[in-house]
Amino acid sequence: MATAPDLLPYDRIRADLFRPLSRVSRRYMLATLIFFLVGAAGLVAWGFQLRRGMGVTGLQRPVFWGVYIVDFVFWIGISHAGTLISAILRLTDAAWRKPVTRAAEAITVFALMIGGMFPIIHLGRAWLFYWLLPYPNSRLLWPNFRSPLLWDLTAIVTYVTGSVIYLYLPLIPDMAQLAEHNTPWRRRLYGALSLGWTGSDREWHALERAMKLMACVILAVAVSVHTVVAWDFAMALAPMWHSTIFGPYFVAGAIFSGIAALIVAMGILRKVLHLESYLTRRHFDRLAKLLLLMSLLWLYFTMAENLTVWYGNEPKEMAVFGARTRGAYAPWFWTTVFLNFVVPFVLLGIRRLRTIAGATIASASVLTGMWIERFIIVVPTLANPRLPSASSFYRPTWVEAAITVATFAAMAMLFMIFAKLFPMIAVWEFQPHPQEDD
Amino acid sequence: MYLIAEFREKDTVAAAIRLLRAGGIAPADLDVFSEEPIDLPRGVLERPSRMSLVSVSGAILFGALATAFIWWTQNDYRLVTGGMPVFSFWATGVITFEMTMLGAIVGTFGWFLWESGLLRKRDRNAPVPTVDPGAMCLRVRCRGNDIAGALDALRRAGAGDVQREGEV
Amino acid sequence: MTHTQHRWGMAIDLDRCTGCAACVVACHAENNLPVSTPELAAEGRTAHWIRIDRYYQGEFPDVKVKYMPVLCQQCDEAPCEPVCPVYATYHNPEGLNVQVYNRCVGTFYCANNCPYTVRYFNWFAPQWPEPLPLQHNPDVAIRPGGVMEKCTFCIQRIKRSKEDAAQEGRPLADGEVRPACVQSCPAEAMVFGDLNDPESKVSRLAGNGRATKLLEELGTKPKVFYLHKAT
Amino acid sequence: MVARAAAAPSVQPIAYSHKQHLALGLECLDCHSSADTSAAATLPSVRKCMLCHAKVAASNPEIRKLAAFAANHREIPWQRVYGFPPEALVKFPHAPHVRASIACDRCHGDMTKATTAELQVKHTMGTCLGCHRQYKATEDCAACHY
Repeated sequence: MATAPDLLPYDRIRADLFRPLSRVSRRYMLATLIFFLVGAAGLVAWGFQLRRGMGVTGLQRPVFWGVYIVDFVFWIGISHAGTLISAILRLTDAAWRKPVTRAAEAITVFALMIGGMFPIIHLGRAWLFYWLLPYPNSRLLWPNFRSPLLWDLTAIVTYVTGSVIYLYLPLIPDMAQLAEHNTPWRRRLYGALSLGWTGSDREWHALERAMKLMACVILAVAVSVHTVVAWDFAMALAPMWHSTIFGPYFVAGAIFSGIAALIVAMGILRKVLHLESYLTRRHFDRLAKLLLLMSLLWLYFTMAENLTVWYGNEPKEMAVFGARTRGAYAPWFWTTVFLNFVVPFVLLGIRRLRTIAGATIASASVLTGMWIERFIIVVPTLANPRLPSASSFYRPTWVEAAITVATFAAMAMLFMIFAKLFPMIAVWEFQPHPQEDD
Repeated sequence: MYLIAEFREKDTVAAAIRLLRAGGIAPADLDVFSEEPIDLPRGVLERPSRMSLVSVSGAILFGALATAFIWWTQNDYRLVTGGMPVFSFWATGVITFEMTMLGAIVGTFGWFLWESGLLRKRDRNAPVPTVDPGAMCLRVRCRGNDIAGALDALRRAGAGDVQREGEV
Repeated sequence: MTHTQHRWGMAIDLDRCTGCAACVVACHAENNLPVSTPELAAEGRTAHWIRIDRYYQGEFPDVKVKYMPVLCQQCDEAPCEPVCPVYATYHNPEGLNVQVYNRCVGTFYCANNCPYTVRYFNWFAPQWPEPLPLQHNPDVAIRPGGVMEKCTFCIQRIKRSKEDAAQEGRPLADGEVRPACVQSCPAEAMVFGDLNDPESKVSRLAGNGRATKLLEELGTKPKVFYLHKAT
Repeated sequence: MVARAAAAPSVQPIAYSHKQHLALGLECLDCHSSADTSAAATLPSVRKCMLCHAKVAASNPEIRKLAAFAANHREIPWQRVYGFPPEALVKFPHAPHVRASIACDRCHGDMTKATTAELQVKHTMGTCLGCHRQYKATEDCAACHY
């Protein structure tokens, strides 16, 4: 199969990967502007919600958590694209990872920035969100560290810090190169960001060592972050939330949707930035196999979660189980199974269909499926509380829809701006010498 | 003064460094510049690193501080909890863990900046060679009476082009 | 004056409850609960700190209905308390499960974790049509939009009674504190009092063989006792 | 808002001087007569003022304003200086504090030097809690917020 990148001359790699940075086409501007406007519309919707109150959402007693929390879990899940995949592949020295990692790490940072906003969007009094931070005050009141929401806060702060550094470190040598020949403002930007990198062996040693350590740490953090997100639910006494399986289940789901997001992003980058000789069928094939594995793992966890509840036949849990599989939310549940298992299993399991297009379609299907899966986890439990007289049904409103759509646009916009500022593939990691083989 | 020699092959650099060190030049006076990381064989130019130690120390420090902070804040303004503990390690263990990891991250990153020399005061006068893609440059800092020996060593190892920079 | 630490509790005799909802109305009036419109009610925007749950037995026309007034159970080990990130809900020394509106940022977590679903949210800034604002109880806060609220066991009445007793320099008598629901119950199905006082009426009812607690198996240790129907 | 409006001494309808009355030997409770028995300290009715001022200093232009209010059977529209707006969600009862022998000046400043009512001590939650801690009074949130 294509081992083209290893044989490409160094000059050409540099030219190919730096080229997208220097040209801004009309179509790029238009697309960015559209994404910006959609994102801005979401901000307007949020402003409306802040002004009128949370009543503009479809939330109602007892469904106090809805689309916003679904979005939160979804985006935090997407953020696992980067760190987990790039860290695992880095630690196992899989050489094929090289053109994939930068995109993955960028997805992580942006998905975290977006996902981290949702707990604030979801607050009844969002302007007081800083009360969750431990800062000295005249009331001598500190936050309650026993609350899983505080766990979330610290986990996400750690994860954002870690993944920004993890994205930044391997960017330094690239930025040092970019600072050499460039327009004045870019030279100043890259010069400042690369901290005067000279390419000495001391710097390389420190960088490689730091990346190894960071990969280990970030792996542990990534697993813990999504476990904590799962524990937001599992720590509650609610039927079908209070489950020991939620931690690993959510981590697996996060990796699942993370890989899917990465494949979709790569599919788009490959076309738009003309990286056909860097992001080859081989990369898609390997990631597709990983996605297939995660799809099977997802099915396993979903079975384990639901079968134990059904067999145990505990009335309060069966109310939720019934709502999921036979009742009001059943269409969504079975759609999830179709999108998360049937589609990827067929497209990725059959070798002839496991093409670049096939992998991208399967990934888009998984992304949709995983969003709905989070909805299926969050809502039916709340809609069927322990005292049945309080049961209810949740229907999101246009405000929630607008904000959700806006975050997807924001993600696209951030990613596009990033692609114009930094090379999407780590240039220095491509060793043009043929002695390197995988 | 500095001598800068350009090499094309990893092995020749390694050979040059061996010869220079045999000639009495300390590893601290040697720098290899390249556009991608190069792995020299063991024992050629080892740079001892304390990054793992700093990382672990940072982790322990942050974790301990976080736990102490939680203990203090929960006890400073005691609220009645109706039978549940005021301070519970298991209920705040996640925070301890996350802060431990943050300590490792901060320690690693800080030590990276220090050890790589990016933040440290460097010798601003030291010349930085412009490296062609795929090439390597060896920079040797040497004093008056070492220059001749170093030049000879570089030539013998197979350096293409040796430049002199800076005052003697 | 000796300071006695109270531990407030309530007993509800389901044999006496007729489901008349006088307690619900009284609670609305006492605690400045906003009134709703049919449209808002359809969207689930109503709030009642006490509600009447109805359980039906049998097939029509041979149906038996069981009424059960459900209010905040003031759990000793309340699941809502540890999950609040800002300590807006906590236990007070008299065993009340307190909701501090000032501190609440509206994470909804307490409401999710309440197995009794008795926490209510202010979806909008509350509004009353004229002239209803004139009948607001000055002893009870008007909650702003965006905060959680729930039954307080009429803490303002507890305070008032304790204050009166302190002014007169005498201990608080059993039955002196009467929350609005207890006061308004025509069947006298509800009894409120101090569980720390073994002689109080509520303590004796709590020790009654008919006394059970709602969802007791969850280990939340509620302080509301339901006296079941003698069948 | 209330506090800021009242901060300027001139807004009071009558230039009442606390200093002058206290120097004559009057006590706080003589006029704010409910402070030891109820939540509100209360302001005296115009009739109470007139008990003395029917005779005392009747020719003073400020006292003439007072007499005019009394003659029209109208209360004096004093501007409130202390107190919490409803959105502060705080309940402050005077009586327990008087019972605990907390001097009035602890919260209201030295009124023997004050002329017209003015906000002298700013009340924040820190102020309240500092004192409650010092006197080992309750630090229960629900003591004031309900």
